Amino acid sequence: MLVGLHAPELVRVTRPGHFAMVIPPSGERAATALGIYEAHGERASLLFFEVGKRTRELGSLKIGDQLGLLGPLGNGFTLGQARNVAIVAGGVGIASVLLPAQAALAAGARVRLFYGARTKELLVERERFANEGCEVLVATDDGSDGHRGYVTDLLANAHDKPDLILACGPTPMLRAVARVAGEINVPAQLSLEETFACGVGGCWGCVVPLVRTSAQAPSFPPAERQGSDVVYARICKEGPVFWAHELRW
Amino acid sequence: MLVGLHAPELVRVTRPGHFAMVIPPSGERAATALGIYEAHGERASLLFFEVGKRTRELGSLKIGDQLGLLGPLGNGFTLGQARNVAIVAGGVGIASVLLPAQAALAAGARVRLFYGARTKELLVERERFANEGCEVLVATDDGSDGHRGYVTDLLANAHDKPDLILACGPTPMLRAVARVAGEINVPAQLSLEETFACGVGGCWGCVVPLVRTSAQAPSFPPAERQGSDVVYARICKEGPVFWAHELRW
Amino acid sequence: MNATQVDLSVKVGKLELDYPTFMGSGCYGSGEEFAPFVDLARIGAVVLKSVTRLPRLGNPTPRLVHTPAGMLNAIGLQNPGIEWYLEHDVKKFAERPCAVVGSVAGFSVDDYAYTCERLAARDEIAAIELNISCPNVAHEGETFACDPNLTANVVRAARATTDKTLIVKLSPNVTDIAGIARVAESAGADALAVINTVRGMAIDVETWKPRLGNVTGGLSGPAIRPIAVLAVYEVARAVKIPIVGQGGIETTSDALEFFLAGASAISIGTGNFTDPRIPVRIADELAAYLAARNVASLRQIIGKANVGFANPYQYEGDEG
Amino acid sequence: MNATQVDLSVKVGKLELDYPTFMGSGCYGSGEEFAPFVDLARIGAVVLKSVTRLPRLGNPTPRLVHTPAGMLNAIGLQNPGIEWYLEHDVKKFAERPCAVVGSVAGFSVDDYAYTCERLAARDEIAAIELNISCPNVAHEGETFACDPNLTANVVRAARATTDKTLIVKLSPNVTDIAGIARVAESAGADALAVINTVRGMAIDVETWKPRLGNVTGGLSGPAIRPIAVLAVYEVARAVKIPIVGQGGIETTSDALEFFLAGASAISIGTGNFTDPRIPVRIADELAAYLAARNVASLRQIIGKANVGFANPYQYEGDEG
Ligand SMILES: Cc1cc2nc3c(=O)[nH]c(=O)nc-3n(C[C@H](O)[C@H](O)[C@H](O)COP(=O)(O)OP(=O)(O)OC[C@H]3O[C@@H](n4cnc5c(N)ncnc54)[C@H](O)[C@@H]3O)c2cc1C
Ligand SMILES: Cc1cc2nc3c(=O)[nH]c(=O)nc-3n(C[C@H](O)[C@H](O)[C@H](O)COP(=O)(O)OP(=O)(O)OC[C@H]3O[C@@H](n4cnc5c(N)ncnc54)[C@H](O)[C@@H]3O)c2cc1C
Ligand SMILES: Cc1cc2nc3c(=O)[nH]c(=O)nc-3n(C[C@H](O)[C@H](O)[C@H](O)COP(=O)(O)O)c2cc1C
Ligand SMILES: Cc1cc2nc3c(=O)[nH]c(=O)nc-3n(C[C@H](O)[C@H](O)[C@H](O)COP(=O)(O)O)c2cc1C
Ligand code: FES
Ligand code: FES
Repeated sequence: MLVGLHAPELVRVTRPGHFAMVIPPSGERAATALGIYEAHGERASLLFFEVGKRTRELGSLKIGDQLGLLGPLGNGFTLGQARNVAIVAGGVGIASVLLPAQAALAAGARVRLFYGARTKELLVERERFANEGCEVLVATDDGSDGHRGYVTDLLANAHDKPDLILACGPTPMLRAVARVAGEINVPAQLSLEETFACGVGGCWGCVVPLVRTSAQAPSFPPAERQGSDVVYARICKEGPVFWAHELRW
Repeated sequence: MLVGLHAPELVRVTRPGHFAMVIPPSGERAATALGIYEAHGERASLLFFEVGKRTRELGSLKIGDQLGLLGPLGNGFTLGQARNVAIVAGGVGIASVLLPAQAALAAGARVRLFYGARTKELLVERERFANEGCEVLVATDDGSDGHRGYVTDLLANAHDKPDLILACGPTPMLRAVARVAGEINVPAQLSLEETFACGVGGCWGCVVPLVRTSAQAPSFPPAERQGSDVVYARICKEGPVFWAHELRW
Repeated sequence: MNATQVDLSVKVGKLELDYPTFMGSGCYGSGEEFAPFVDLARIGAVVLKSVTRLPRLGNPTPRLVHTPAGMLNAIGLQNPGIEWYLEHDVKKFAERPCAVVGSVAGFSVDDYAYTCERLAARDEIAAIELNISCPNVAHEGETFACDPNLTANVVRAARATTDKTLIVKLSPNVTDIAGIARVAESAGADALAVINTVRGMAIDVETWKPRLGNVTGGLSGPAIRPIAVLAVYEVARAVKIPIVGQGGIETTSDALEFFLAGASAISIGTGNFTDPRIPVRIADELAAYLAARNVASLRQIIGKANVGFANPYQYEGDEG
Repeated sequence: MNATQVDLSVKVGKLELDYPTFMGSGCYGSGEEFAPFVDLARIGAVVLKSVTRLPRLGNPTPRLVHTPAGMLNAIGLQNPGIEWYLEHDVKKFAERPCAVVGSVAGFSVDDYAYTCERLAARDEIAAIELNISCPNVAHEGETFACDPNLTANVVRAARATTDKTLIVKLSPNVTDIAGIARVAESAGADALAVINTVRGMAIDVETWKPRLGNVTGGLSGPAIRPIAVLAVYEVARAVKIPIVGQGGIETTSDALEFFLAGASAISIGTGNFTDPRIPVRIADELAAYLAARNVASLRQIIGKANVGFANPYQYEGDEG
C-alpha cells in the first residue's frame, strides 16, 4: 500500500533514511514507525504492507483523510564520497531506500539495488527503482523471480565491488549483510527495525547493543565506569541507521 | 449508515422486532446488537449510526465484504388483531420498527409513526415509512423539524387513540411511552436496549426487572421461594420486546 | 503429518477430553444457548454458570460495560439456587455432546461443601469447578482465592465431598498467585483454572456514576491476556496438577501462548461474545499448526516456552 | 462560563501546577524528546525516567511488545547512575517550561535513600517520585510496593532525606492496594502515584520464546484503564493525600474517570506513544467540559463519582 501525503514541510527537512511515527486514526494503539519512501516537492509518501492491526487501519484511509505524523525522525544514511553504492533491501525494507538511491544517483554514483523478498508478488516498486536509474538484481525465497535464495548471495557474488553498502530489511538479512560486508571489506550502513513505542528517544524500548566507542551514544558514562564496553543505543534516536561494525549483535 | 446484506436464509426466519449479533470484522470487541431493518426476498439490511468503535468499523465495510452475524435473535413484536397501531421510534430505534410497520400495514391496520430525534438530520428514513403507507409525525429536541420537544408529547395528544403501541428508542423515551400508554390505557410493547455481551442468553448481562408472573421467564423458581416477586429477565433472550406493564423499572 | 492425525485430546484430572477447549463459566449458559451456532461436539467442555446454595437475583443493572479490548461484568451470580437447579436444570445437561462441568460458588466453607456435594452427585455433571474467585460478590475484594487459609479450607471441604475431578478457579487479584496455587494443590485440587477476571471499574463521565450497578466488576477479554499468560506461566512452575488457562483467548495464536506457558487446556469466555466460532476454529488450526511442525500430540508442547535467554551484557548496577 | 476562566491548577504536596497533567516516568524521556511536538508549557510536570544509585545497562532486548489496547515493556531501568546523571543531565532540566519531577528506583532501602537525597538536593528537581513498583527488575515479582513492611521502610528512609514533595508510586500487583497506600501515607508520603504497570507476559508462538528479553514485563495502556480507575477509587477512600492517577489515559473522558474516582492529577505514559498531542488536548477539553457544567475549578470534581446506587430487589441468597 502506498499512501501519498501532501506534506511540504515534511519534505523540506527529510533526508534519506528518515522515518516518521504515524499516529493511528483511532487511538488505543501505539503510533507506527514507517520509513519515508518518497519526498519531493509538496508530496511525501509511505509504503507498507497491511500485515497487522495498525497497518490495516492505515490501509483503510481514504483520499482526503488527514493523517497525523511525527517526523522526520532519526539519523539516516550518509553517502559521503561513495561512487559505487550497493543498496540491499529485504521485503518492506524497500520503503527506506528510495531516497538514498535518488541521492546517490543525483551525486553521480552507480547504484545497484539488491532486492529480496519471499516471493515475486512482494517485490513491489522494482520498476520505480529501475526508472530512477538503478541496476536492479532480485532474489526470491521460492525462486519465482531472479535468484532463488538470499539476496545476500547476490551481494557476495557481485563482480564489481561496491565502495558503500546501504541496507534495510529484516534483522536476519541485515546480519547477513553485515557478515558479507565484513568478508568483502566494504563499509555498510544498516537501517534497523525493532518494535517502537515512542519513536523519539523517550522510552529506551528500542535499543541495540553498540560498541561503546561509538560517537552515536554520547550521553552515557564511559566504559571504564561500567565494567562493560557495550552501550544500548536507541534505534529510533541514535539510529535507525548504524554502521555495521559498530553493532554488538 | 445502511448496510444491505445478501442473506436469504436470514430473511426467511426473521420476524418483526428480531435483531442480530454482528460479528466484528477484526476481533477484540464484542459483537454488536443491531435490529434487522429490512428483510425481503434475498435482502436484509442493518441501519445504524457510526457512534463508536464497532459501528465505525462496520461503517467502513465495502461492497462485497463478508459479514458474520448470529440471527435472527430474540422475541419480537406481536401485532395480534390491532387495527390502529402507533409506532414510537426515537433516534436509531427506527431501525427496529420498519418490519412491524410493514406487517401491520399488510394486515390492513392504520399505522402512525411517531418519530423523534435530537435534530432534523437524524430523522433518517422517514420518507421510506411514508412511502410504505405510514402517517409520519415527527418531533425534534431543537424544533428543527415538526414538534419541538418529546415525541411522546405527540403520542399523548393524538386525537385518535391507537389500540396498540409499539416502541423502540432510548430508555428515557421508552419510560415516557410506558407512562403515556398507562395514562391513555393502551397496551404497549417496548423494544429495550442494554449493553449486550453474548446476545443469546448465555451470560445474564443484559437483564431487566420484570414482574415474576410473566410467562417470559419460566425457567426460574417461583416467587414464594424468593421473597421477591421480581425476576431479572434477559433482554436478549426473553426480549428485546416486553409488555410495558410487565416491566419493573 | 496430516492435521487429522494430530491428537488434541487432553486429560484434566479424571476428565478425558477430545478437544482441549473449555467454555468459560458464566459466558456460555449451559451450552444450549450457543448450540444453534456451534457444533458442541467439537468443543471439550462447557463450564456451567456458577450456582450457589440459595437463589440469587444477582447484581442491579447495568451489569456489563465494554472497555478497550475487553469488558467489565458484574452479574453477581444470578442463579436459581442449588435445589431448583438440581430439580429443573441439571437433567437437560445429559443431552450435551460435550463434557459438562458444574461450577460452584458460595459465601462460606459450608456453602461450598454443601453445593458441591449435591451437584457432584449427579451423573450429568462430569467434574466440578470451584469458583472461589468471583470478584463481583465479595466485600472489599476479599474473595476466598485472595487468602491462602480460606483457599485451603474451602478446597479441603469440597474435596471431601466428591471423587470427581475438582478444578479450583484462581483469582489474579493477588500478590502471589503461585503461592495460592500451591495451597489449592495441597488441599486436594485436581486442576486449576487460571485466571478469573481482574477487578476493575469504569465511570460514566456524563452522569458521574459508575457504569456498573455493582460499582466494580471483573475485567475480561484480550486486554487481560498478558496478565493471564504470566499467571499460567508462574502457576505451572509452582504446581504439578494441570491448568485450564484462560483470559482473552480469541485466536489459535492466543491459545498456543497458554499451552506453551504451561496450560493443559484452555477456556474461552469473552471470545464467544466476539465470535462463537472461535473454539472450533482454534481446534482446527491447532491441529494444522502441530501437523506443520510434525508434533503428533498437543500434550507435547505444554509448558514448552523456551526461556533460555542469555543476558550477554551487564553493568554493575544491573546486579542490584 | 467560559473555558478560559476555568481553573485547572492542582496541588500535589507542595507542588503547584497550572495543569493537572504529569507525563509518566520512563515514557517521556526528560521532556526534551517531545518538545518538538508539544508545548511543554501546557503540561503540568514531566516525571523523569527512574534513576538508580549505580549505572544500569537494563534488560536484554526485545524490550517492548504491543498487546491488545496496550503494550508490555521491560526496559529494566537503563540509566547512567546517579553520579553521572547529576553531573551531566540534571542541569539541562532547568530549561523545561514545566515542573520536573525526579524518579528514584533502587534495590535496598539504602539505595533509595541515597539516590533520593542526592537528587532532591538539586534545584532543577521540583519533587521526587519514589518508584517502588517497577515490575521489571525485582525477583519473582517481589517489589517493595508488594510488601507493607518494605514499603514503610523505604518511604520512611526517603522521607528523612528531603522536604520536597515525595510521591510514592504503587503497584497494582497486590491483593490490597489500599492497605499499601495507607502504609505509604503513614510513612510520610505527600502523594501517591496510582498505578504502575501490571505484570504480564507474551510468548512468540513461532519461536516459543517469550517476546521480551526479560521474559516478563509491565502492561500499560488503555487495556489496564479499568484496573487503574478502581485502584484510584479504592486508594482515594483509604488515604487523605493526593493521588496522581494513571493507567491507559488517552482522552478527556478517560482523564475525567480518574478525577471522579479521586485523583488530584493524572499522568499520561503510553498515551504519548499513540499521540503526543494528548496532554494538551486533554487540558483544553477539560476546561471546556467544566465550563459547560459551570464548574469553576477542576478541584471541585475530584472524587465526586456518585456511587449512591440503590439495590431495589433482592433474594435470600443475595445477602450471602
Ligand atoms: C524505523 C522503522 C521504519 C519502518 N518502516 C516501515 C515501512 O516503511 N513500511 C512498513 O511496512 N513497515 C515499516 N516498519 C515496520 C512497521 O513499523 C511494522 O511493520 C508495523 O509496526 C506493523 O504494525 P501493525 O500494527 O500493522 O502490525 P503488528 O500488529 O505490530 O504485527 C502484526 C504481525 O505481523 C508481523 N509482521 C510485522 N511486520 C511484518 C512484515 N513486514 N511482513 C510480514 N509480517 C510482519 C508481526 O510479526 C506480527 O505477527 C518500520 C519499522 C521501523 C522500526
Ligand atoms: C436489541 C438491540 C438492538 C439494537 N439495534 C440497533 C440498530 O438497529 N441500530 C443501531 O445503530 N444500534 C442498535 N442498537 C445499539 C447498538 O448495539 C449500539 O449502539 C452499539 O453497541 C454501538 O457500538 P459501538 O461500539 O459503535 O459504540 P460504543 O463504543 O459501544 O459506544 C460509543 C459511544 O456512543 C454512545 N452511543 C451509543 N449509542 C448511541 C446512539 N445511538 N447515539 C449516540 N451515542 C450513542 C455510547 O454511549 C458511547 O459513549 C441495538 C441495541 C440492542 C440491545
Ligand atoms: C459475563 C461474564 C460472566 C462470568 N461469570 C462467571 C461465573 O459465574 N463463574 C466463574 O467462575 N467465572 C465467571 N466469569 C469468568 C470467565 O469464566 C473467565 O474466567 C474470565 O472471563 C476470563 O476469560 P475470558 O477473557 O476468556 O472471558 C464470567 C465472565 C464474564 C465475562
Ligand atoms: C516504556 C515504559 C517505561 C516505563 N518506565 C518507568 C520507569 O522508569 N519508572 C516508573 O516509575 N514507571 C515507568 N513506567 C510506568 C509508567 O510511568 C506508567 O505508570 C504506566 O505505564 C501506566 O500508565 P500508562 O498506561 O499511561 O502508560 C514505564 C512505562 C512504560 C510504558
Ligand atoms: S521507541 Fe522509545 S526510545 Fe526508541
Ligand atoms: S447479552 Fe448475554 S444474556 Fe443477554
